[in-house]
Amino acid sequence: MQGSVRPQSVPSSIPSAADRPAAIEFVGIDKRFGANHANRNIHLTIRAGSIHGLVGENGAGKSTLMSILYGFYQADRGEIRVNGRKVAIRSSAQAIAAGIGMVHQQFMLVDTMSVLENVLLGAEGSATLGPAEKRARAVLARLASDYELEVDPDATVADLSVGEQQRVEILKTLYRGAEILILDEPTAVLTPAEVEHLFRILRRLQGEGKTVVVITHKLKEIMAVTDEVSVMRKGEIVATWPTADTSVESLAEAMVGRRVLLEVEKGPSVPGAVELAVDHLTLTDKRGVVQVDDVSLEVRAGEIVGIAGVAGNGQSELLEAIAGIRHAASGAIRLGETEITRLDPSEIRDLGLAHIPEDRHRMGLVLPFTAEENLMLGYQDDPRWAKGLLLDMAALRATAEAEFADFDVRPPEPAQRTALFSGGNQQKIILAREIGREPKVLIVGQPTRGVDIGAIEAIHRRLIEMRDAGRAILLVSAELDEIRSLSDRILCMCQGRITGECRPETSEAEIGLMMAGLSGTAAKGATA
Amino acid sequence: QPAILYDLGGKFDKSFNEAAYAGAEKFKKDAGVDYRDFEIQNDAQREQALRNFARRGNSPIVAIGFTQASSVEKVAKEFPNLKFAIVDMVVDLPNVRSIVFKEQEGSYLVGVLAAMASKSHKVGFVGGMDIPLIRKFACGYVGGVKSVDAKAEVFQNMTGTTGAAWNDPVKGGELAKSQIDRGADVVYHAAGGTGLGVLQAAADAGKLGIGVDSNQNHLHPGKVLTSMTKRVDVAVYDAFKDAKDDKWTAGVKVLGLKEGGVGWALDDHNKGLISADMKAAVDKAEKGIVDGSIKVHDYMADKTCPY
Amino acid sequence: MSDLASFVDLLAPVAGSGLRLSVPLLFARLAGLWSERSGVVDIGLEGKMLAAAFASGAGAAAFHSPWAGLVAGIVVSVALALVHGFAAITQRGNQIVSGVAINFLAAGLTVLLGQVWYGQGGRTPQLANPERFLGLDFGTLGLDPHSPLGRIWGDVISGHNVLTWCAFLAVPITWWVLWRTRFGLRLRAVGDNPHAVDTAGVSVAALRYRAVIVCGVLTGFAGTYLAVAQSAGFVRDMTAGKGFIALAALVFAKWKPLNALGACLLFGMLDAVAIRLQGTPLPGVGEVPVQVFQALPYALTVVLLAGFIGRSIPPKASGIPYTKDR
Amino acid sequence: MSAPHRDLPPLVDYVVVPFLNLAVAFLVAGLVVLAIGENPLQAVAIMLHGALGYPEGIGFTLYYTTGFVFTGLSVAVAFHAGLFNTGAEGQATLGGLGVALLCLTFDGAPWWLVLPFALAASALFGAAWAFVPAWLQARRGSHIVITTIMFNYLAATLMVWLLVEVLGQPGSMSPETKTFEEATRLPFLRDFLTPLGIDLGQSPVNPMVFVALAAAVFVWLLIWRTRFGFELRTVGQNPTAAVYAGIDPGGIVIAAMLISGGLSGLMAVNEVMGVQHRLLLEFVAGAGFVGIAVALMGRSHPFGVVLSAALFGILYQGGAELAFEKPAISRDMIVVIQALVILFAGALEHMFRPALGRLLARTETAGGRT
Ligand SMILES: Nc1ncnc2c1ncn2[C@@H]1O[C@H](COP(=O)(O)OP(=O)(O)OP(=O)(O)O)[C@@H](O)[C@H]1O
Ligand SMILES: Nc1ncnc2c1ncn2[C@@H]1O[C@H](COP(=O)(O)OP(=O)(O)OP(=O)(O)O)[C@@H](O)[C@H]1O
Ligand SMILES: [Mg+2]
Ligand SMILES: [Mg+2]
Repeated sequence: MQGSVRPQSVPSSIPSAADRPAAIEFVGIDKRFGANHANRNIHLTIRAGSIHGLVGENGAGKSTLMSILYGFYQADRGEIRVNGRKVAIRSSAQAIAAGIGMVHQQFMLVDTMSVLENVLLGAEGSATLGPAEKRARAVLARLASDYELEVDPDATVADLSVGEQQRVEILKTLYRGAEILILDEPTAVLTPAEVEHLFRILRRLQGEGKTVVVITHKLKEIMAVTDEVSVMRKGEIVATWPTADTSVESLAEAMVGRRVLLEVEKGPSVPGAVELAVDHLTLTDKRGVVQVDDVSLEVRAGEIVGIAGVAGNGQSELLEAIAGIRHAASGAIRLGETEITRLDPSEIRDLGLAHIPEDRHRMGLVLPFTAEENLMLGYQDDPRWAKGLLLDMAALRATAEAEFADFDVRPPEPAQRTALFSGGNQQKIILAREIGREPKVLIVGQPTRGVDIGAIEAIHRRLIEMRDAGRAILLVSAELDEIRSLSDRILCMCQGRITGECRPETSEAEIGLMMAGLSGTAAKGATA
Repeated sequence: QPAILYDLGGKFDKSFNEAAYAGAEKFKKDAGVDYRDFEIQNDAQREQALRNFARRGNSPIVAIGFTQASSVEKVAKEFPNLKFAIVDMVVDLPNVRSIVFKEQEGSYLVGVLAAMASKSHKVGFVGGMDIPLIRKFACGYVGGVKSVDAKAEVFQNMTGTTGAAWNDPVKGGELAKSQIDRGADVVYHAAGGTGLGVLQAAADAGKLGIGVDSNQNHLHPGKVLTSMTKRVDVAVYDAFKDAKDDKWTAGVKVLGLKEGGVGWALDDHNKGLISADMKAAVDKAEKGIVDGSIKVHDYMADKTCPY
Repeated sequence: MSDLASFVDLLAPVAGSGLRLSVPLLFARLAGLWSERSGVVDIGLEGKMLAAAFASGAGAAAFHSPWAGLVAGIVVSVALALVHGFAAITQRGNQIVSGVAINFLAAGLTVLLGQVWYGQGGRTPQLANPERFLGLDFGTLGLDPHSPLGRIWGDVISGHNVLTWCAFLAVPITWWVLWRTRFGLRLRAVGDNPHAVDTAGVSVAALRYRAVIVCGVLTGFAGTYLAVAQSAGFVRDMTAGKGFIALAALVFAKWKPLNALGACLLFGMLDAVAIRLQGTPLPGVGEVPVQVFQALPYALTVVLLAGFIGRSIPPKASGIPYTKDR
Repeated sequence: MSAPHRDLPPLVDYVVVPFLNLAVAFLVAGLVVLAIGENPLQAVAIMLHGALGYPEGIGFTLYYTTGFVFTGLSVAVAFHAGLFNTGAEGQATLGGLGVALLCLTFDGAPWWLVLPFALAASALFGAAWAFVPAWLQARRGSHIVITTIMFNYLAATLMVWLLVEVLGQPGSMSPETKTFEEATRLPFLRDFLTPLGIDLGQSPVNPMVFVALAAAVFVWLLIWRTRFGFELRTVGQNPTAAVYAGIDPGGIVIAAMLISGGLSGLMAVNEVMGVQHRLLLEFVAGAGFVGIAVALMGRSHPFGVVLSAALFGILYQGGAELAFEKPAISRDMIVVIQALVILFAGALEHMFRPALGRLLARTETAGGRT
């Protein structure tokens, strides 16, 4: 099995792209971070005018390699050739000058500034901003119409949706005249519609003769948009294939080094009593804008109810209201028989509700804490370690060791700082915390965002196990695939309202319509 | 070997610590005997420094400032064979000489001069911190002013509430300007380093300032009406000298006008400002105070100022 | 009319005094704004101001020119700013510790050097008028100096020295540079998200160094104003906490130059009002302890903060040393 | 570039690096001393001897350390909650008022009876002074740095008024209360130790030094071993996560500031009941601000705070001795030396790490080859 994936010795074996010249060549790139060997003797050719995919587990070294290309890190050894010429890239400025643009995993935008200012930053062209802004406006207008990259140049970045922010990032690189575009996990935070939009943009860029490198964990996307794909594992390039010659399964196997179960295996659900009931719930923000509008739903023991919807349509707020972080303007929430509408998060938790928040860095974890400390976040009153006034750290350590083994958190070191764990493992820590307590009801937001395929598999398996053990699960995800493969029932949400309910077999197109707030009643009627 | 311990303001505070320093320096020059000194940084060092001096056998040990009282009391008890002196406070021990001044008398005299020099019938006073000692200065001054011009207005301001108040010439200047804006044309200060700003502001505005402690007339010739002198220098000098000449006496020494402990300064820098009338009036007041016909109220007596 | 006249009589000097008191705050506040906008927190404003005051006092005395004083003040203040920059930017040290160190260093060195050089307990020699920045008299403009307009002109507007005008000019200049130039754009960006600046191919360190230098120049002005314009020489600890008040006011102003001007004038005016009211009996209450008025500016600041300012959010990256990794 | 400092072995990290930093600080200070015409080596010797060389000096060092431990802990606790408490000075001042009022009320009662109440009173007064800024921060979002600074000034103003108008002794020049009765004063450690043959001289170190150590242990327990401490650190590191975890950040902010203010307040027991035996103006003498440096240098860890408080104690006591011994070296020189220590051991602490890392790597590979 292990040997079944063999790295094909590169360029000549790819007939379709062979005639294209190389835009970028990595020759023997090597990079260490202290003891960590992030990139090992990388040889990789990226063809001009192609869309090249780069896949690999969390920590495989993808971002590092691209950051070296972008001048953010310096390679310890090896050289980089751009368009056949050896270049020394010691800073991002030199990369930009060489025609390379990068959209980072974490957006590099200044939140408090306008789109225009962000685009201008570093590429102003003149000492005062007046003429520069005028020029930039014109260029932005042209780029917007050429590539479907519409954003209001005067909007403040903080007010934009994630998809729009990404458009700003792409605009930044194009404004600088990038011919080679690197996108690091561009789709991790996008809705399906936004992903479609992004792919259209990428193809159009390719049509203009630009070269694109895309890093992603979503193998389907690789299949959908790339011409060639390279797989990294533990710092090495283990394979480069023309996309047409490969499949999702073989990519996954090459990444993880073993076979990966891509389909979620689950039996039929056996719904029991109603464990979570939301009754005509309405939420407003500080300014009185309605965020969740008269939502009613029920989740029964032993079922997973998925909420599909484009991010920002009230799902986050709904979850936060159930968890007690926000308080309802009207309506009621019940957990089993108990009304929890006015309770605070710790009281609700005590009643048996667990909450996996959608943003692990902002809400789910305290990154500077040790992993074991995060294991008690929200459960600091748990009698397992809350002994009198003091905390029993030994008990916590023991629990952490057991849970980390159970959930396969790597490395299994409870005393390590949480920030040092990869995203997937951080997510597993949250899972261990929230599931480990055998809650009656579990509400879950974006459980696999930015997580590699191996970890996704594990997380999905856990959620199904929970369901089969008779827990009630409410799942919010922007990944339609995830919703469809995990849920027993699907609710669609749009502008704070439930716009329809359907079964997981419903076609993607139909769900998409409901997510857009169209044909909701019809769909509801159909599934009722 | 004699020793001197300055208060928190430090050796060069342009005020009484500096006067003490001047006295000690004069003694060094005259007698050819060196002395030791120390500037404390915080309250705990008072006792520590006094004891350090005492252990080395320094005598007399002169402590400047009322804040030293309790430390002097303690250390003087521990070293009954050494001689101690304290300025501005009374410590009742057989080996301690306590030197206190009648600041109110000197202030009264400069008040008389201020009132006569003022054309606007408004004069000012700027103090450092609102503490009894400074109120004593202020009260005597008001008495002097009112004795000449019963209807005159006296503006009083205090600089601040922390030690910084003694070293804030900017605020001092601003306080003086504010008084000048209200019509004051003579401003007297009892505010240490802050007073430099007061005198500067008065000079800048073409008004008159009055110096304090040492003779500050030279700072702005022709712009400093006079200075209320408080002869801490003489007190220190005498303490050192008495000890050297075996004429040391313990007990309370009250230095007023009569004893030459306080007074007003007349020199080349301000003689153009003091008219014959003024000179006559202030001489008369001085005589009155010395012979007891004029009683200058001491704020400390009852913590009130009747003027 | 006479009501108006007496009202102006009362207020004009207070306003003038408030203006004078706000000048060093304004310089220091703008200095802090430059530094913190670039992401370098500076609680060493106090120390730099103090060092500049000393250097300018010494410089003006040595070369008999206030301008020499200004140059000396700026040079010394920039030198200290670079020490802070080295610690904060290159060495990625704790910026607050570095600021504290600079405050101590300035407090000690000024007096030490002053004592060694001049033997006056750390004071610099007293400056004669030609060695100082004196008020510029613009005449009366033909206004009757006792009319309300004349008083406003005379007490509030006229008679300020050149540094005062510099301070008020520095506000629009700061605004213009920060919001309307390339340098300003990058500087604001580096204070909010240095990663964005780095990936845009611009050096984070170079930007921050430049901001820190501007900060040094402005504290140089502030110190010079204290020693060579408002007073006639340096006195130990003469900044008396203005650097800290300036920082407070910076928060008050939410790191914006025009707000800073407002906050500054407000602080200056509060101080001036407190000075003016000291020792004045209050109607209905009678004589009030001076401490009540001395506490007034501080108490009012707290009240204003509680009631009207709301949350003030600093530049996101300020105080955090920049490293490429997370 | 990306990994600024190679991870160093603990011995190097915690011993060699700080030692190097201190050495450089003293080297630069030595240059200044040299410039003044004194012998720097002798100066260092005097300083170290003055601070650590004989029992009385140690006593003084401990006395200074005691105060700094309290204010340092105070600042550190607030730091852990994400708050920058610049008001330790004012809180300690008010703490002093609390102790003084208590001691004056029960003047003459034995100290061991008064002490527990004095501790409580000082902590209570200090906490009360921290309450308003804390409440304003928690509920109105007013910036705590400013409000606590303002409260320092307010405390100073209040003290002047109280000591001049209310508590001051009639007929006395000094704005200070009367001195407490002998019985009510804290004993000095020297009173216990002299019979045992240990001569602490006249040093003012008193039982509060133990209270300070206990406070450090208490803070350590509180921060790392209690639920409350966990919640406090959560609020400090990630307020959003705190809300998620069911913690009320506002409540924690207030509680943290009350504890912080209380710790500052305790500092006053050392000064007022232990050393000065009366309340006087500005008895805190900057210890509140030193506390900020102490907390930062101690990385806000209680034991780090104790160590850096001891360093400052040494600087204060050794500095005083040095200034006393060498008239040319004034108290301002001492301030300069303190500044250099803070600069090199605090702000520039990383300066030698990269070089040491390379050196170690080289010796390791060299060692590997042989
Ligand atoms: N700044 C850094 N300092 C130290 N080590 C680093 C740094 N950045 C990355 N690494 C190491 O390099 C390895 C590769 O990291 P990289 O971010 O390139 O992985 P990746 O493939 O992009 O993972 P992901 O899919 O999670 O984005 C990691 O295992 C990590 O240990
Ligand atoms: N600064 C760092 N120092 C040391 N190790 C690091 C550092 N950053 C990351 N790592 C290591 O890198 C590995 C994962 O890399 P990385 O951080 O890129 O994953 P990630 O970005 O969190 O995943 P995601 O794709 O969810 O964002 C982890 O095992 C972690 O130990
Ligand atoms: Mg990653
Ligand atoms: Mg990555």
